[in-house]
Amino acid sequence: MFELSPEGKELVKKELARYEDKYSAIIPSLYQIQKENEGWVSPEAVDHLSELTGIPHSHINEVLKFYTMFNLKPTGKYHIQVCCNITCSMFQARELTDDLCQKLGIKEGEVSEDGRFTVSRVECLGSCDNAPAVQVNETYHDNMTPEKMDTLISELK
Amino acid sequence: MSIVKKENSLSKWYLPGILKGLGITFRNLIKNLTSRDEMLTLNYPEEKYEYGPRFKGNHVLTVKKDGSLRCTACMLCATNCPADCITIVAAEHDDPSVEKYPINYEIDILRCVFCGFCEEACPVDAIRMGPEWQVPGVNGASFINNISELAYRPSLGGGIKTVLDDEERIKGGI
Amino acid sequence: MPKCTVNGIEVEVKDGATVIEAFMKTNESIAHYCWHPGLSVAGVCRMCMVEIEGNPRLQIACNTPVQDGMVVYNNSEKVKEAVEWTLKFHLINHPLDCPICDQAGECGLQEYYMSHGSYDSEMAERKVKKHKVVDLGEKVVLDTERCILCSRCVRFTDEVTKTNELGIFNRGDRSEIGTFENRPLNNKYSLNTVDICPVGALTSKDFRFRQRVWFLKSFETICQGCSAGCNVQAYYNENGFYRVKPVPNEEVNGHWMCDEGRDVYKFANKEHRLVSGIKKEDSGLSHMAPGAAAVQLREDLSDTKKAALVLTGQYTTEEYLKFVDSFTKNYGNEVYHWINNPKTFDDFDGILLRGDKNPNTVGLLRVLEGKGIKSSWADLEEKLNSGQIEHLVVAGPENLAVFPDLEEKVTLFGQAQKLTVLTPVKSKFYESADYQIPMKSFMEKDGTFVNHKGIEQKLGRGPIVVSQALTLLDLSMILDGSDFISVNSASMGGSL
Amino acid sequence: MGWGKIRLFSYTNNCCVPQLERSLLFKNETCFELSFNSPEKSSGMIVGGFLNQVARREIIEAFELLKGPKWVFAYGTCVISGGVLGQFSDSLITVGDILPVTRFLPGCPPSFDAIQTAVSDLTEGRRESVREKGVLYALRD
Amino acid sequence: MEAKLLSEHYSDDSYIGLEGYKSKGGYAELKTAFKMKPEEIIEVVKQSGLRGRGGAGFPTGVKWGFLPKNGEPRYLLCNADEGEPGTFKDRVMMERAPHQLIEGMIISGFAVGSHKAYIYVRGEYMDSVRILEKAIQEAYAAGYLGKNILGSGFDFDLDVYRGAGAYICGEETGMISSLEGKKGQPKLKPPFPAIQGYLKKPTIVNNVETLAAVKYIIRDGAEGYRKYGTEKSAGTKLFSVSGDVNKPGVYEVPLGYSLMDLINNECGGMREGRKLKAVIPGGSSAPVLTAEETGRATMDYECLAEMGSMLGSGAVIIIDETRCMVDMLKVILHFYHHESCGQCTPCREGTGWLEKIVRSIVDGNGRLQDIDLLNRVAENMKGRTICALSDAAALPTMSFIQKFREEFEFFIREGRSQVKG
Repeated sequence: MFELSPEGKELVKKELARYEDKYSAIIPSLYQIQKENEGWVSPEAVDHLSELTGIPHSHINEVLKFYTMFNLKPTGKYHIQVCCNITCSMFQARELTDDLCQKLGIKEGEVSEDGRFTVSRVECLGSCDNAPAVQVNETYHDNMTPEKMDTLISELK
Repeated sequence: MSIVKKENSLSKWYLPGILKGLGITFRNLIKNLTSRDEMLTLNYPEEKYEYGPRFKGNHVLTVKKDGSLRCTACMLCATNCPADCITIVAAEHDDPSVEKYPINYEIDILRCVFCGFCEEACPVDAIRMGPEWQVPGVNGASFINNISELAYRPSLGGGIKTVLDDEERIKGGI
Repeated sequence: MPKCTVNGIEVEVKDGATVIEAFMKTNESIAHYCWHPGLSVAGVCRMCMVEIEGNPRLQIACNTPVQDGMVVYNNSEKVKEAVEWTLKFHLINHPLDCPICDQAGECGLQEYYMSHGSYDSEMAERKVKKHKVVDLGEKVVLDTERCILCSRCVRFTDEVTKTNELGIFNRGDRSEIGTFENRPLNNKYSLNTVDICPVGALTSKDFRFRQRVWFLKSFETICQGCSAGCNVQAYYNENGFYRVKPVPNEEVNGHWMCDEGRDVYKFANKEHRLVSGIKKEDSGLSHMAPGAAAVQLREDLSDTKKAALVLTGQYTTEEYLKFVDSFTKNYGNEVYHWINNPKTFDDFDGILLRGDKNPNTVGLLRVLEGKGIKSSWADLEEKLNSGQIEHLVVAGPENLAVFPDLEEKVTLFGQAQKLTVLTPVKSKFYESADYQIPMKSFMEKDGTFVNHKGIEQKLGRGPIVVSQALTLLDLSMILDGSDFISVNSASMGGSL
Repeated sequence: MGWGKIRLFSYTNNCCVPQLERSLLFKNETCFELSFNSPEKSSGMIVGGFLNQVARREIIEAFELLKGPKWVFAYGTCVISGGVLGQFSDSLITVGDILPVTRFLPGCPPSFDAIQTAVSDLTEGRRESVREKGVLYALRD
Repeated sequence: MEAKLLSEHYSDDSYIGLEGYKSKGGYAELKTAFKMKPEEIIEVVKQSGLRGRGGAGFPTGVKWGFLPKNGEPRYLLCNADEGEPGTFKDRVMMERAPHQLIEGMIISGFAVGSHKAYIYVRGEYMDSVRILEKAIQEAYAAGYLGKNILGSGFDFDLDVYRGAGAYICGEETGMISSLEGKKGQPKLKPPFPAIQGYLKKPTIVNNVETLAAVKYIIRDGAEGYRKYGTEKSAGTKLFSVSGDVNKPGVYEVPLGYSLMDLINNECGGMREGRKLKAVIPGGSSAPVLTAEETGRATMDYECLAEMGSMLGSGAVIIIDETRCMVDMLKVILHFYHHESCGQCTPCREGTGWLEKIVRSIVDGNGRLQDIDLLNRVAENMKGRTICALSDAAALPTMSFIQKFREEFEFFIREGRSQVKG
């Protein structure tokens, strides 16, 4: 059974009080659960959050499955999100993801054997001037080329 | 309708009419004797009369590749039948991709007029009118054909496979 | 009270009403899926497009408030093409399930396809595949591929039952209706979602694959499950009754109906019914025609002095009037009212379900007051224990599901020397009774039920399942001495 | 001609009339021949087409006049169970109600081979192969 | 020529902190604004002809005018959910000049009489959220936020709300539903947000750049602001230029500035001197312009509207000879199919259908009638839904087909792209 850490519960209480409508606290608390539950939100977590906040289960589940930044499957330690939108795909972002997946030997969305990496394609990250843009967990990496991607993979332990 | 008789000399005489008639008879006699295969008459029990390809005989319930009935119990044939002789009881199939199948499909042969409306109404080519003519039965013989009779009777050899099948339909994205 | 012209027809609607309500007032047809008179406006199916004079863009009728003097029409070319294309968008990912779908025959997509469809689907690509046969709860099955995401069921569980079990998960054309894992759709009104679902996505397990809709005929009557008196539509064909659906009626039940009421038809079917009159003789039970059993009951009753009558609230007011009248005339006014669940008698679950499970209790109490009979249940029990009652006539209930304590009540009644049970339904507890007389079910007779609010509602008469069964009217005629049942009172209409 | 052929008195209505007569056409050794006006000389009868009031009276009279084993063949659905026309009449009389039928020939019209096998089974004394099969009625509750 | 109004100090880092910002004229306009009456500020903004910079281009003054005049509490929301592909001006502004946005919001809040405001930032911009929260702490500490600001009796609370990755939350009512904790699905719009928006209260939603520009309108006055830009579309605009140019980035130019100059002067001309093929002037929902149209296009609302395109969020994507337009349309349609919120049927099914048709063309089994089928599907998707996402998917499709039809026909006939690259 998933259980939020005490500070996690504290944060959720603060969020509940912070907005006029308690439903607005769903997204911040889901972010907190995702941080504490190795990068994904499990159904038990939704159960737990529903008891904690009193919001009906189906409503939390609706919000969880609507937004793309909440992962429904366990992800690796580093979640490599490659933008494949207009400008980035003009600069071979899609080919970059294909050979990255080949190198790590996984398909998109899967976790590599050593549990470090998950590769996924995302929409525009708002950094088209230095395309192709890659976001790893929270930091942006710009003008990615296959070589720069290799060095990045080797650095991230 | 009145027939206008031609008033000419030939018809008054008796002999020419007879000779004309006998002429036709002998011509046919010689024709039949010389070319026997063109004769229309079948010597019946040996040479049987073959029915046309569209002959509407006993019903056949087609089967899928795995031998289960192609029919999904949608009752369209029972609705379209003018003689109201098809009764179907549907049941839930445990494989979700099949979902509904007939647990009991009966055609009352005594009521059926073999018009083929059910064959036209069926959306999935599950029922067809086979080539066998209807076997007569004694009073009291059960004329109500059920699934084992319609789909798996000995003459069908384990069920007639249907051309249209689910895998191709689903692969085709319909 | 703003006025507007709809397709050339002048309509007046109340303030704040939307254009679609104006359309509903006229008998102009307007295509709509997500709008439902009993629910809030979602405006997502985009079928109810109308053209408003002075507005170049098509507007949706369900959300546009009516302004005075507004000219609206939905039979112009532009609107026809818009509705045709919106229906095409509904259908491109819709599975070819009509042969196995229970809703075929009354499906919203089929109806509008016939009037608005374009008949040549240009969709050559692969359809989106989703979950089939999803088990939503004890009573409802879901098929997310057929679902057109009109969100009626989600709004129902949010607004009417306020239990919000249902939600639309994922996004775009991968969205699916569903419940959270361990929260099935099990509230007391879950089958209403099956009625309001315009397509075959939600189907009821009880009716699943049992009969095709176009083989059923229907008639309107009053539900007999409890004293709320909901108006219902019962569906039947030559094999009996198949299902019951609610009929909208503003003051009584709005658009909804509870799930227990939907099993009421089962007691009217032949397998539950008592078909012939039974008389207990020393040589065992002898079966006879109901009329003959009634005549023998009359002779039996004529030489008793202390006879009592127990009535439940399950019969119509006319029957009570006539029967109580003839009974008290002949056998003294010992009439008692059998309340099956005194503890939970007047609780109310906030929407429709009432504690009092008899449809005509108020009618019965009115008749008893009219006759000036005041009798409490206690002195019946006291009389029974002391054995003063020679012959007890019990007008038994029809809906056995709501009389759980039937067994000990019958043993209580057994203490009278002679016991007669008038019951539409057969039950093994009645074997000990001297006479069992089959009665007509509420589906087979006319009459009025008076619901808890005192509203009198007429029963509709459906097919007769047991043609010779009596009603209390016939029984009172027999008790008054006549041997032949007059034709006009009892079995009118074609029998099965 | 007609040695060894059973003579059947044929009484047919509506569309079965041409069907029955023409089914004998161009066939050499059929095991029966039809007579249309002398039931007393024929040993069995074949009844077809929808039975109206007149037909009911006449086939009973014809049946009494038959000699020999008095076989009755019910030819076609209309006479067996009313077929398409009988569905709407509520005073439906079928041949089974008024005559003891020896063989039912289902079909609309039954094929000639059916009559041939029915008659030849009877004349050559073969026992008709009754179809043995259980009748599966699984009525749901 | 590059008119530096908002982006004057983006290059120097001290502008991010409160001190650096105040040293360069920060929060000065706050005092002048508090001296004026709220109606005056709205009047000045209306006179200045400032139009929404987020994408719709609706005159800001008029939008503020819709608010009901009663004293009912109302909300001011800043739409920083920059989901439009090709747009990154808000990110640069929030990371380089957070206080500019905060001051703009305080002035706007004072003008519309709102005491509670949220900045809805998209989930991916973690650094912008951190920088904004730090700047808000500084503003609260310095007394520019909270109760009785600078003794003017006006109290104003500001908060940052982090979104979770949905392009649809860029739409006005989509963002309001997301803020209310529901799925970010747009609301039905006879009750417009100005009358009934966030928590059923009157709400004003403006883009980051619009709110920041209010500060400079107060500083220079309506005529001062009208100096830049044309008669109908006044003021300057931040353009996020990307694609096949030598120096992609954010450039602030007055409206009415010619597109060719923007490419050749500010952005250093085409990459490797290749020939220009097409330009997407206003983000992915703007219809594309051919090379010839780009020559005579000037960057303002009216001129682009005449050419059948739109200014939108000002994201200029330059496409050169070596790019294949069919593949480009496939990427755009995949984006809209993935981001459609699934509420309304024409958009939910239509975007999926469009993408599948173009993908079947790219996979080589396209049919010749697919091209006008694409056109008819797009035609019948447009204008039939609650929000404008179906138009944003339909308009580019129709423009791609109308202007690059032979490339689609070549692809269907040959089964490969006309462009070798």
